[in-house]
Amino acid sequence: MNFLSLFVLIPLLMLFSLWLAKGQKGIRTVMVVGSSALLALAVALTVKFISDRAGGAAEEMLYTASFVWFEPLHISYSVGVDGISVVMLLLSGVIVFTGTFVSWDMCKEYFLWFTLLSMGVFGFFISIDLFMMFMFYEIALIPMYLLIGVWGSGHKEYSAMKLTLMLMGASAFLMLGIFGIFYGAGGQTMNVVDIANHTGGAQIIEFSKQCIWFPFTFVGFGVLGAMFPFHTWSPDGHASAPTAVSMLHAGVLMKLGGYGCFRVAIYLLPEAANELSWIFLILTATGVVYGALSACVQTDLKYLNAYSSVSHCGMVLFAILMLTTTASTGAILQMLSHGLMTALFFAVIGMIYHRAHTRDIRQLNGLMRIVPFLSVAFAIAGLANLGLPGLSGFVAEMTIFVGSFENADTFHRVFTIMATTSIVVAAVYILRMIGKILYGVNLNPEHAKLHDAHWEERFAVICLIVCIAGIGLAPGWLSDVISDSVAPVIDNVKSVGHLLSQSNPFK
Amino acid sequence: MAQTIIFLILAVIILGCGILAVTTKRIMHAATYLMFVLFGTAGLYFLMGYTFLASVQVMVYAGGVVVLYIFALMLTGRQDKKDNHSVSLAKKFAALVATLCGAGLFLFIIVSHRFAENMLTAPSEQTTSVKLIGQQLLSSDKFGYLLPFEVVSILLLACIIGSLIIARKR
Amino acid sequence: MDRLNELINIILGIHVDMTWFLVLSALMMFIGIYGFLTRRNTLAILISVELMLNAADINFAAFNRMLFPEGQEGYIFALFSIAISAAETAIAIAVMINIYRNLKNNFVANLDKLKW
Amino acid sequence: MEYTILILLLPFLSFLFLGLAGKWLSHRASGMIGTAVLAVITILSYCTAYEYFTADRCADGAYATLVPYNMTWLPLGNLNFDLGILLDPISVMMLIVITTVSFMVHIYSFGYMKGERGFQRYYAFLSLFTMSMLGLVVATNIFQMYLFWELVGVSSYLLIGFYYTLPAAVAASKKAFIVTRFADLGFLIGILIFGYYTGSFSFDFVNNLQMADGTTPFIPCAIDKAVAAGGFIIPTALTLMFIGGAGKSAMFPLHIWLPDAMEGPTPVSALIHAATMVVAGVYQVARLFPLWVTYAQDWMPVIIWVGVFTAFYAASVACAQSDIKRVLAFSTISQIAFMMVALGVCTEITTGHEHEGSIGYMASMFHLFTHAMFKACLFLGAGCIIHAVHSNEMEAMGGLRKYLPVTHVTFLISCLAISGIPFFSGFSSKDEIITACMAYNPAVGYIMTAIAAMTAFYMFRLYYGIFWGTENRKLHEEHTPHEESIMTMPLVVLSIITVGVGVYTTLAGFGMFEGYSFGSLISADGHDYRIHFDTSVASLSTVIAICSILLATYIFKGETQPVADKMYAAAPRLHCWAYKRFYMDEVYQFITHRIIFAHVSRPIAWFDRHVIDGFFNFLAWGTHALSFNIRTLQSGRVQQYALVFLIGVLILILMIL
Repeated sequence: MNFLSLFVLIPLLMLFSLWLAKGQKGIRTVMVVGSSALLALAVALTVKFISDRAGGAAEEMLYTASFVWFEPLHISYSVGVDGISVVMLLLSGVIVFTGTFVSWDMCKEYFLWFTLLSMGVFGFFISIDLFMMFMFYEIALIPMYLLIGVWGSGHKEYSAMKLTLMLMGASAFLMLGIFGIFYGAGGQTMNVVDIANHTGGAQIIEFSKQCIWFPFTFVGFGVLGAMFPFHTWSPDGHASAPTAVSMLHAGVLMKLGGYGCFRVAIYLLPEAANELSWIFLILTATGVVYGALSACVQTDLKYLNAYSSVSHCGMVLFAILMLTTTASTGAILQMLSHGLMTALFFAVIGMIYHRAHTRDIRQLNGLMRIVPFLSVAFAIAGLANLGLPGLSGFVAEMTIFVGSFENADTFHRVFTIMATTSIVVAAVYILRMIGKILYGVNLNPEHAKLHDAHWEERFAVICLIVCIAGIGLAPGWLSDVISDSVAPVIDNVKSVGHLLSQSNPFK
Repeated sequence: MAQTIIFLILAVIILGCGILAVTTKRIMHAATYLMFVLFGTAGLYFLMGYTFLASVQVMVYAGGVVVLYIFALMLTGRQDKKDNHSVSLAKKFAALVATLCGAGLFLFIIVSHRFAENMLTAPSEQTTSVKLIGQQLLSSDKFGYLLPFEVVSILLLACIIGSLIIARKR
Repeated sequence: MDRLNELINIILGIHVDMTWFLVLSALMMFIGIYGFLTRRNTLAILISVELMLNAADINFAAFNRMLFPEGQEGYIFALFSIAISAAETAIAIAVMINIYRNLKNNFVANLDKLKW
Repeated sequence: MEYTILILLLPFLSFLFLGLAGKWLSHRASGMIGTAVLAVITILSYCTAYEYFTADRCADGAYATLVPYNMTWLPLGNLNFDLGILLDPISVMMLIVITTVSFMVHIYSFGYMKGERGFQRYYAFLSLFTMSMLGLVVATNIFQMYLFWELVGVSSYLLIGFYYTLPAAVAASKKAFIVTRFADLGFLIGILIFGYYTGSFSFDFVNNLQMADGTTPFIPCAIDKAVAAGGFIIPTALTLMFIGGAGKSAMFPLHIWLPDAMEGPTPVSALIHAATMVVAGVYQVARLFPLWVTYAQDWMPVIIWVGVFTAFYAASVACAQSDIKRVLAFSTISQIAFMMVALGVCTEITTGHEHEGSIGYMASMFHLFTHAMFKACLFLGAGCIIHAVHSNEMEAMGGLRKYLPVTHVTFLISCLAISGIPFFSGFSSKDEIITACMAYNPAVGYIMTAIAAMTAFYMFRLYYGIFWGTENRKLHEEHTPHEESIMTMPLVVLSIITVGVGVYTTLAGFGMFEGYSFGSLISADGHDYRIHFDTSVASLSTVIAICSILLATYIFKGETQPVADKMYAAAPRLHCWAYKRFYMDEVYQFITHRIIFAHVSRPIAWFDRHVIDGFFNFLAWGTHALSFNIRTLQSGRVQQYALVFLIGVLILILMIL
């Protein structure tokens, strides 16, 4: 058994132990041990990956293993990682670890679903078989319904239903896309690497077929990545979800979208990516600005952050569609950075909501004096969100912009400049929010005696801040790891065609 | 000739009583008409020379089933025996149209196929002895029906038990 | 007189053939169907069902008798069919008695608990 | 000179330490730590400056540009995002300016911020600011400049909003950040364009820099490639970057944040909003100056006219303000505009007496230096005054010379300096600027002279309003104003610098002795360039300045001010407009709240909730409605099923037929 499978086995073991665990203490022990093990595994994998790459391991995917699972459909349990999956696994490890601490007081059933969700996420990132990816994707989706529907707040049933239905609708598209790719490539293998390199019995997918399946795959994953105009599940879902679920969802699950778009849509359908990227580029660039502008007038903290996520995740897809190595590296960095900072944001918002029982910006004032720790964390999350140098957001955004500028035609320039305006709008909504809720004087006597964060909350928040600042201060190694793995994909795309497609009327 | 006349008589009985059975208001009358239909059917079996089948028909249907109906009617007695809360005229009309269309379609199919060459011969020309039937029912060879026979036996047993359980008073 | 003779000859020339039985059973079948669709009392509906069953039995017998006189399949099938319909009637009537106990009538319109 | 890296690292560590551990430190200890670190880096900066300026010049007589440290921080495809230290005359000068003023402010804050809640936080932010500003000036490449540019923006935001319980401070901090951020968008796009076409972000435009070990630190910059790709590319990029600089340096119409930024603590205003951060725009233009002058000469009038208009606008607004910090803020805007104009009128890079066009660069940097000193002194003086009377308004002042003697003297020296009176530092630098303007175009020269006269007028209006004029006796008797030595000490130091530099450069400029002057250290191409005043320009500006001062004396000195009252009465609208800063804030307010928020954001939010979300809800609703309707097929009525079944069978048969 390949050691990558531990990423799936540990959550399985955790599920089993949770089932047996008695009392809050037992549950917490299981969760802390399990999530620490996952985090440690992710860190170990990262270190090993970097040292192996430095030692000359040049394959596209390292540590691959494959076991035939269902022969007639050529489904096999195939695992393997490249730099992108490694950083995504690291991100997931951090978020699951901190999420455990944030949901400290939750009950056993909650943690069961939470762990199942983590298993789906980890499984997705280690899989290199289309079907396995799809399966883990579904495993990650379903717990979300229960987590929001049962432990959420507000219109939780509505939001849970909406989120699940929209994501399920997307996965229907996705399934069509995946089967289209599978049969388009000759129906001999589901292995991503084989299909991309036309090995293992896979053929080159015909151009016309690519153009059919690209939109299916891209939209299928794009919905999860909050692509405009399929993003509306995100504000409602995040607003209703319990804190740690918001974290995990925005922090990791939404990244499945971006990762999938890159790994499946762009990697396997390069010609169609060249040809059709312009349509999605318009959508995502619109989404970037649109999300930011919508965030400006939100009054609910979670809605605000959700729209900000729409903007930032739009930036991820936008950068992927630029089809340059630098921009795609930036996209992965942005996923990482957005995952961490939005998790921090949701964590802090959740903690504030838990105390003040409101998320309405108009009803919160002067929190800085009352809950200084949370307020500072909130401010740091906000500053990371608006791209302050030294925190992760800046690195990702700058990489994306520089990468996007590598496409010298007017069409891409115009949309790049459009996307850059979002950083100004981000400043507007973040500072407006910080100014309203942290600064000023508290006017609500009920809020005057709120207690500041507990130790486990502090621990989670500090972990996230350290990660954010770490990436922000020393992004070089991450960028190297990512761009090494992004380059083959983009080269693949570049080798088959030119970005300015015939179908683009704006070129 | 005689066959024709007998067939026609039986057909008239069957169809007439059948129509009456489904249109009469009183259910007791309907059961009675059904009995005539069943007798008519038995007559047809006789006409075909299937005497054993005909007698089974008379015994089981006319003797068993219809009696069962009458008992059931009596047991569910206090309601008025009429089925006069009948369905609306429109529904009746729709049913009639559907039925007529169906019947027309079937008749068209039947007539347009060449069944007419198969004449009915005299009953005496084709007799199936009870002995043969018995052998076939209990044989396990080719053309033996032991398995269905046993299955039906079990079915009947289950049916007896089921009826008892379902109908018993709690 | 000739005409009468001619007519008698024609009538004498008519023989009962396969079609007659089939037409009869088809009509019987559709009478049953009509009854099934229009009656409201469950017993009356059951009566219609018996009509349809009998129509089918006639067909079994007729096909056997006229197309494969040497075989016994239709014959025996009709026998089984009679047995099964007897069983079915017994059960159905037991169910109806039970329904009657609960609902105090036997109208099929009241038996719509199995909807959506 | 590897120790220069400490100049950046130490304040950063101090920021981290004070920020994280400040909670457990006493006010005094945290203040001491911050100040001590700053003292160390001040000394380091002076050492650097000494070592740099005394080192041998290059063969061609120019100061060498050194890169003691450079690392690739983030690889960006073919480009690199480097962090490093670049030493050339202007960055070394900026090191001195920043560390000096910052050190003074650190000391001063002991007195000014005494007992304030969040004292540790204040020193942490000051350290952060100092680090960012130093990082900005020593940037080896334009992206590093942008990075620290954003960081100074955020430290400015944090410091303006230091009194975060006051709504005005919160609003001002937000405004400062958003306005500059908006301008930075231009900067960023300019950087992207520049980086894409030249293939490098580095400031080494001619690719002749070497590290100490002889390696080339940067990816070579291919300016000619960019020029070949289109003549407009470099000017466009530069102009976009200038927008960023204009935002940071509060050029019209992006100046609106600066007056509001005065809501911050006064030492912060002195450090950030007078001496250092606001001149970042000027510094940026100066840094990119070789490109401007070589490739974008035709676009330089943009800088000039934006500068001229801003100088005039700010000076006229300053004449009508009653809040002393606001007066100083507008005066800052006006003076920075002088520096911008000076850069704009500089038409050649080769220095020498036969190249008159090259004075501007040197004049601008010189003014930057002198202005930083005297403006910091003015702001710190204003801080003393505010500390003494607990108000920013001139109404609460008047006649303060009795109570605050040291402040009075230092304030007067700084006012004389900014007015351009000989033997004070402002004279030398401003005179150079006007000379440069005259050389470029006499019209610009005369306009700038007039604005200089306005400067003298409003500064002395301020001076008389504070120290003479109508005294608010009631307030002063209630609470006698006094000054503290820890706060006056920096004032004295800064005014000594002002006078010292003034006397030295004035004498040198008039040819009293042949020695080093400012131009020897800093000039457009790094060559030694001795300042010599153009007598006509110098005398004209001096006379005009003295006239303005006399006019201000006449109007504002007395206990009662009949002339001033009459003037207000004569042109109430003008005064009101000037007082309201010509309603520029209202215009912005209108654009952001009434147009962007009300007519863009809100409709988008509505659209999202109702149209896009509505569409998906409609899908869900439609599915539900459809199911609701077709469920009646499942009626539970056996006969209905039978009918449907029959019809179905018939249809099937028909189809088979």
